[in-house]
Amino acid sequence: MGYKIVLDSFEGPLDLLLSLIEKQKIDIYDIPINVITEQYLDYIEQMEILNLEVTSDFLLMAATLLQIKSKMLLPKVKVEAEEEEEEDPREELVRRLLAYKQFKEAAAKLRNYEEIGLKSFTKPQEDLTQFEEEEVDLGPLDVESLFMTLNRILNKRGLAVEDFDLGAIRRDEYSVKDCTENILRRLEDSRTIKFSQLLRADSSKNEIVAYFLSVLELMKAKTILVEQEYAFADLIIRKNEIGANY
Amino acid sequence: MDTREIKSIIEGLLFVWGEPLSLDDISKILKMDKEEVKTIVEEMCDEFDYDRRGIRIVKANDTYQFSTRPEHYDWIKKLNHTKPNKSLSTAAMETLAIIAYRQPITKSEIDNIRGVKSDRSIETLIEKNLVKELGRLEKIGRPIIYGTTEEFLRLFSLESLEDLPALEEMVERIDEEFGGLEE
Amino acid sequence: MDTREIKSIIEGLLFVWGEPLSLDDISKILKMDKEEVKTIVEEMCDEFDYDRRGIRIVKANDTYQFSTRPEHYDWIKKLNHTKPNKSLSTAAMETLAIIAYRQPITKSEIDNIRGVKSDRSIETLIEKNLVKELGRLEKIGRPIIYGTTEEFLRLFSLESLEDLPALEEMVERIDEEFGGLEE
Repeated sequence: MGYKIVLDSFEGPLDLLLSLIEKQKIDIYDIPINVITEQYLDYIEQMEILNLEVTSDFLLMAATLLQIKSKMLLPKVKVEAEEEEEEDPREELVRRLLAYKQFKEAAAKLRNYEEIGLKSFTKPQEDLTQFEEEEVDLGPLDVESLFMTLNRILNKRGLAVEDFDLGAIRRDEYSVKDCTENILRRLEDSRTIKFSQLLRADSSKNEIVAYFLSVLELMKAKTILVEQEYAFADLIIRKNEIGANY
Repeated sequence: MDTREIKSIIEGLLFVWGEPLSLDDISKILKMDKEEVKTIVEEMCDEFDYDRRGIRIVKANDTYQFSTRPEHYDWIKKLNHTKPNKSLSTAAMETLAIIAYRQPITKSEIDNIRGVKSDRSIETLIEKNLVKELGRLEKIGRPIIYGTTEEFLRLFSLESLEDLPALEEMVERIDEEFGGLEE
Repeated sequence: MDTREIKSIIEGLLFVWGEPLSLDDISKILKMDKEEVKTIVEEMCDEFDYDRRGIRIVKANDTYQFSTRPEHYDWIKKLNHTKPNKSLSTAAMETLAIIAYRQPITKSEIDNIRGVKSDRSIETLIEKNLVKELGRLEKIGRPIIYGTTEEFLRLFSLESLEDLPALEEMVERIDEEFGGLEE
């Protein structure tokens, strides 16, 4: 039934009242409260007949209307001069109706704006990670955050702090095995190398020691021959072409 | 740099950023005075409209964002790339109108004006990022106060809250009308 | 529809689509002949270039895509800069922490500890002068070894590397302070 849809379409009691007033072209500033109250109660009855949920808001308004109606019936009481003038019992209701009407109309206008807005599309942001890490402005940094970070990695990767021992790693990096392999590889490329060529200006003590031990090992294995022109001179390393049994 | 080049760079920035980009950010990137940049961007907005470009610049509170033209909606929806946006329910729209014009406003004030509870509508509006909590009022119950977002301005194509359509001036008349009732 | 309007619609389509859009698709949407559309899009490409627009149209195999101008790269990458709170990325910070503690260290060792590639992070750290190459390790591949710089000490307010708090202590302290918070 079409009626139900109409019934259903009110946003609340104020909306319903406004519609009743507008339908009958009643002056909102002079509401015939008897007529309107009757129609309003009729409507509520209809809702109940149709099993529509009548919310407390609608019932509260019904009570308000009945109260105004009864106040209008009372003879005007003379008030004492210093007291405020008596209010029209309808005034508060009219005020509310007008305020509501105002926003209902504003909502209708905004609906047009919305319609336009919903018809335009934006685009997602481009992937900005391509620029990341390049434009970093570094202020003072916090040592604590550095360690928090490290701690997080260790936890995440299941590494123990002991595995992260500084000295162990350094020894590892300059193992005699690595150094030995390196010396042999370098001897593939050139007949002789100087010990100093194995090192860099900032070579650590560990590294120097590792290379020296390698040289000794290789000499022992007769893989290389080492010469020294004079004491403290550079060691000249060459491959031992005959006795190689490394 | 000539103005044309600046406009070209701003076009690139707005394109890549996609989201609303503030005048502040543009000025910082270009290392230019804000007022100067503002003049240029406003000029761009007009040019985009005048040239009937397929992209328009949506302004809101000194932010700028590229978007397609509403009048091309029927063409663009053929790309089938996004679900059409849903419009607000009447209840939500009423609530939004009240918040927009009366912000900052509490829920009970909204309820009073509408004559019904507005909890659900407010929730929807917050979900859609059209309304946000502004804080709490320092009075009994410390009620939350609400206001509209920048996204609201953008969706409704308003540069600022001042661009809201004028309310019908009816409330003012009340006092006149009722003033005469009492003798 | 006049050509101008068609161009405007195509601009909207390319803007929203983002990915390469084929001539076929554009023609279907516009219900126009492919050759005709092609002529119009080619014209647009030229106009975008001629007008020194911030967006250009990249053509490939009868597809078209919007992109920024390569010559604006330096401006556009600053968009990343506008993000608040921009410090070192987590990746860079992780890499830096590992290098600080385990220097001299090779990239593959860093990768192993982090479980991900660290090339970009190391690059960034070198660019920011927090990390430097110490030399090469004389083993297969002659990997570069890395260590921290003076600048690193300065930014972290350390007098020397020995001032780095002991890792064991740190872990204990974190456990105390954050107890249950850390998973």
